[in-house]
Amino acid sequence: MSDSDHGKHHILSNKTSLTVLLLLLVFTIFTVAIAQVHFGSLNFPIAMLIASIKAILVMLFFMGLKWDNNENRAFFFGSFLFFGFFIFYCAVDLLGRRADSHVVGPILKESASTGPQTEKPWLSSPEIVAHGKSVYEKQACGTCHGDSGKGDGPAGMALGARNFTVESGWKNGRKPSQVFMTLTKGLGSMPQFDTIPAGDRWAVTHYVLAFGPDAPADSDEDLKAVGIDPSKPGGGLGSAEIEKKTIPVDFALDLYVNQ
Amino acid sequence: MADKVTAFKEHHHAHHFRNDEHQFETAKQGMWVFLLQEVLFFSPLFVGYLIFKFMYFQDFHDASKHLDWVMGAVNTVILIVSSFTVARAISSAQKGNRDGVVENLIFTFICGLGFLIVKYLEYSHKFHDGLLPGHFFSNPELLETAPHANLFFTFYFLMTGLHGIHVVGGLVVFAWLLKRALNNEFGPKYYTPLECAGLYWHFVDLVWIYLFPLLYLVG
Amino acid sequence: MLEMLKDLLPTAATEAARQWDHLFWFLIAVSVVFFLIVMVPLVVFVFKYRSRAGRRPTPIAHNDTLEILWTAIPTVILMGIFAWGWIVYKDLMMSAPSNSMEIKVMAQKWNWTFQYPDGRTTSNELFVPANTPVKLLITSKSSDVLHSFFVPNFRIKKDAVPGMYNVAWFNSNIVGQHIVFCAEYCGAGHSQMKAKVVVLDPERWELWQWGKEIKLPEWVGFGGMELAASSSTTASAGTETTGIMAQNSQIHADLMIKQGEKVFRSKGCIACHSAAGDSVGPSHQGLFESKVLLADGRQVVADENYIRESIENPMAKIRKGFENRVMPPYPGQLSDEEFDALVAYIKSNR
Amino acid sequence: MHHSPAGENYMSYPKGFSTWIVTLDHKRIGLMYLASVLFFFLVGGIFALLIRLELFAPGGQYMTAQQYNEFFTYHGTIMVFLVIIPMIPAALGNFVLPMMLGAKDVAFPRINLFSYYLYCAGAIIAVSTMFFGGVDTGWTFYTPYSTTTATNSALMLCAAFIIGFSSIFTGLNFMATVHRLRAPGQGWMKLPLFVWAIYATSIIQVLATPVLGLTLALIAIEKTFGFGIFDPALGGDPVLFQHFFWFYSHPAVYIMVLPAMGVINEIIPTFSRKPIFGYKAMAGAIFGIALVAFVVWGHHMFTSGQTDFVNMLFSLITMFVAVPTGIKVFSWVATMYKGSLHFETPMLWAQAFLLVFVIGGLTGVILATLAADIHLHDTYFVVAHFHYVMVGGTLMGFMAGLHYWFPLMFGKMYNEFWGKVACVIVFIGFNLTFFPQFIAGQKGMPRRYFDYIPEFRIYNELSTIGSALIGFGFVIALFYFVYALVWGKKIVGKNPWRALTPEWEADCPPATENFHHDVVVTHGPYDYVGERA
Repeated sequence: MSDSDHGKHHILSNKTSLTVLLLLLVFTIFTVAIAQVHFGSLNFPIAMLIASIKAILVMLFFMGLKWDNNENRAFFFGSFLFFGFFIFYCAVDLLGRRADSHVVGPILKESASTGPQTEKPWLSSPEIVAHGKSVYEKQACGTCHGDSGKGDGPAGMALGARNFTVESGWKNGRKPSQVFMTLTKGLGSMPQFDTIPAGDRWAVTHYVLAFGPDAPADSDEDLKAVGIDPSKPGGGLGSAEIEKKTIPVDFALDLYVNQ
Repeated sequence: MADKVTAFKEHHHAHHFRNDEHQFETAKQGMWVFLLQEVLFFSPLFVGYLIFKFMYFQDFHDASKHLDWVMGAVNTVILIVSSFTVARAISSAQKGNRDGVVENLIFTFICGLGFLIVKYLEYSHKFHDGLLPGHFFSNPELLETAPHANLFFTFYFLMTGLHGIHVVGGLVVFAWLLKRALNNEFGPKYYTPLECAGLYWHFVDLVWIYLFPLLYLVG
Repeated sequence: MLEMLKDLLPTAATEAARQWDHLFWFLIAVSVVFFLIVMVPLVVFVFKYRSRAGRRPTPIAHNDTLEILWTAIPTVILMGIFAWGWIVYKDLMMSAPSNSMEIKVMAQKWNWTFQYPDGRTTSNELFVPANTPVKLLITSKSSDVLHSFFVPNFRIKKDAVPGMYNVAWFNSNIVGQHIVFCAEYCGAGHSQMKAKVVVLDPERWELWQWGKEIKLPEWVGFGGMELAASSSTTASAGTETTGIMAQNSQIHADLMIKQGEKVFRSKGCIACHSAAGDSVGPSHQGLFESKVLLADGRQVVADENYIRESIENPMAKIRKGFENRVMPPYPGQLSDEEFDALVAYIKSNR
Repeated sequence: MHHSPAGENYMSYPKGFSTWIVTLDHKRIGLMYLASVLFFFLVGGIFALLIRLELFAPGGQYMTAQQYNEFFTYHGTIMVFLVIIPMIPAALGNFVLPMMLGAKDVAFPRINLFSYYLYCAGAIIAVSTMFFGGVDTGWTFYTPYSTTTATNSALMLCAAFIIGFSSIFTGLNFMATVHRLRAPGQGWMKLPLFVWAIYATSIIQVLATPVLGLTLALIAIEKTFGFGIFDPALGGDPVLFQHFFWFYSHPAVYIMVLPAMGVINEIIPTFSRKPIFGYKAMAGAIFGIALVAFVVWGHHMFTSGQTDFVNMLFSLITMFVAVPTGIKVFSWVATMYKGSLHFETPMLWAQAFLLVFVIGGLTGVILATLAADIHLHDTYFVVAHFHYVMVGGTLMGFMAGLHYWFPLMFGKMYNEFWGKVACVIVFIGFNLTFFPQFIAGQKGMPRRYFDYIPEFRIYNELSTIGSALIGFGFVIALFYFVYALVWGKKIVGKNPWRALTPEWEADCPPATENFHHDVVVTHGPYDYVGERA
């Protein structure tokens, strides 16, 4: 235990501090100059080397590590060791990932709805409601909205899931097109179900509305308001939201198989 | 100028230390442990930046071209000079030259302010160009060529911002030390606060020495 | 005794699970042995050396041989344990066999969606044939949270991380329903987020593919039918997917290739890329899944993501020898259908 | 406050409530930490009992899923940040460490008080989140859940940030104290092993906690301002968050268990009247564990999509943690060999610690095995493992230390009979609570489940009964401690356990300046030889 009685503290002479200052300025200019020259992937190590030289200069002279005891030196350089552990593992993991592990583009390919195909899916019919029931169960909507649509599902109570049997309080309105859009875009803690085929979403919409008193019908303006063109088959949405130029391959496929 | 002998305030060591030297060594060691912790405090940002730099090499390269390296270089020079003046302040205190301490502290304070002003100019330039982090990123040109440029600016603002907070912290400490230096507290017998503030300031300069090339030059 | 031990673990429905059980019981055995090594002397000392009148403690401060022994031996045993753990992981859990059926698993707040190779999707129910390796590409919806696909009977678990595909695989030989849990905390519905892997024998697998209603087999592990792994069943099921599904996807593939060629021409790719060989741009002959050398020396596998990236942002990965060629980027101009068709076309140029 | 008047001790002199608020005396700060830690232990314990109550039977009986998630989040956060990390270093360590070095106080008394007030500020903010929207992210704050949840996780992140700095400053203080304020003649090889353990813990605190501080700040920024490095939509990576989080949190579990090992190192030699077996190996083992702690964090992420090479590397190096731990356990048992064993309450808790910590350690080896962890990760097997090491290890170590230094701290003796009764009840309750969870976990019951399938019912019923027993055991301890404080019989003279470490040279309770004479260390901390045995 360094029990030096009132040991002389090292006093940094003006000369050394000036030389260190000049050296640091020279290295700064040097590192800026060298960075302009394009060495490709070599630039990075060079810049880090120069920065480290400047850092060691500051540590040894300005911070006095040159004349300090070993404990403080061990502390400071020890911290860089742990920084080394930290960056080694993170870099090896994140940069070592398989090339194809990064998700690019949509996850699921759009697939055709397995339910009945109709020109105007925004009009309800018993088959659509029946199909809606099977989609409702498959997608486990009951987790929040409850199996009988009262919004009493185990996860639903805390999140205030919509009770379909009640007529009032529908934020986006109770018209089929509006409910369809809520299902597609999501609302508050209700996630968006845009990966479910549009046909199935229409079916769930009608099934859900069937819980409560019969829903008001959509007028053309309502449809246009949410981006549905009543003249086109399926409301111009086809099987995916974005406007389609060519016939969707799956749709063509169904025609081909059914012939 | 003649070293006029100033009567420095009497300072006696705390009761649980054997003598002034013992207290000085302990305080300095405590400061070094604090710097140890600061290295690790900055480390996640450096680790994150380096990893994403190699993951999105091209995007980060294009994005870093939008940084003004001239301002960065000016800031580097400012901080190096302020490191120099802090070291001079400490050696003046050791030699008992009270005016030297005061002058150097003032000069360091001004350098710190200068650094913040240059930083403010840079930030306003970025705000103007839409080079902002995360969702706020709206620079038209980079949006096409470099989809991950917003991540570069997230790191840019986080690293320089955290460093800036440390600079502000340093300025507050120097203001406090200036007040104490003005009523002759720091002399050859007692200058521990100056020594610790100096170590802290050199550390802040060290961080910038690494930040400058990483972000501005080889980004 | 073995019977009682068996139901302390879920039913082992795959080869990997059985290997896992051997490893697990070995670890338990080692733990019990070490527990006794520590506890038996402890109990003996507690009674033998408890303080009594005239009891003189003998001051033994250390014993080098003993200390060396109880450092070296545990290290050796631990290395053994690590090695066995690594072998089981590498052989049976890490990389899926090449001929496995690929299924995309998408997790979202509180249900699972599975998509089969032919584009069909089911939610919360994964139908697979018995004795067939199934590779799962697990991810979470982009705006969603972490989930984790955990099938106790198969001893597999992989996190569903948004923005990243994680791979897990299994080859179950027990027909029945195997429960799937979500093992990464994901909010209010975390404990409701259950699904099931329905492993079907070949007959039911045929029926299901034709979309016919089938009688679901019972639950496994919590009650399930053990399919004797006799050679007969495994041979017939085999690896190629028989039945309508195969025809289905074959028609689908031909149509896609024709569609892909049309896109290849209409988008102007034909101007610079030709199947004959490199021209203005690199040739796409035999490109798919081949190793591609980049300008900066990196080597990348030319898979779907590489192709999509080269189309949308060509400057990201420039091929060696084509540094100064400039390809216009096509960000977002290709719909998903067109892109899939294009990939099918490029794939067909093996 | 150089010399307190005769007959006064640190609690009575200087008088007045305000002197406690601004005290710089490490003993008073230690007491204040002890009171706060025990209070939050009670609060965390209540949340634990609520969780166990709900899990008694499948299906939601007493609360909704959201409330359950908030309860286990508060149980985890309060127990980790407010109880188990400061428990031994700040509460017992603050009191005992300077005295073990024969010093008058810690190196930086003002920083010591500042870190206590940081702890209080963080604790108040953490508890206030209950009234401002609650938190349901779990104590691990995994993104993207923590950055997209509607609950008030940002405020809890600020609280944890502040408490982190309290822990850093305590670590900084103790490092400087151990380096600079050792008694004359007390070389590094004459230091009590408790000082070694607290010193190693301080190094981990100073090195690991800042990373947590910044990581939590990053998620708070990402949640409130929308820009961050963990959101995949912005190019970030949630797995990187897990790396940053576990880089702190695995060393943190050693911040929790090393001090408990330090306490056991003090108690077993004293009550066996025998020198500790292999002093150098024990000190080396403490440092071995502290160093390896920093390179093994990946074993929390085997199934998170980490690349296989890194999985293998982490599994390999995690195995090396078991070697120094094994050395320590074997040495403790070897210390009792041919000793003269006295089984007062501290020694009873130490035996409980040994029994339970061995099971915790061995199941840790099982979880470190790469293939085994794939099935067992995020199940109740892991929950049982870390409770065996945390509750079994740190909490029982703390109870042993509290009973051991109770006469020194308060100058009064607790009731020996009730002390043993409480220890036995907690031990039985503990095993009844957590051993069935091992079996539920290996059968595949995932953790943090509000509702579970009927197959796991029997294990959860046993576990809930066990948890009630633990609660009952600690209520007994509360009674006899309060009774002892108020009506307990005063200690006559010094050093009731006839220990050899320097802190017992002070009177019970010590004067404000600890010792009336200058402590000079002449013999080793455990030289129970000849007449000292």
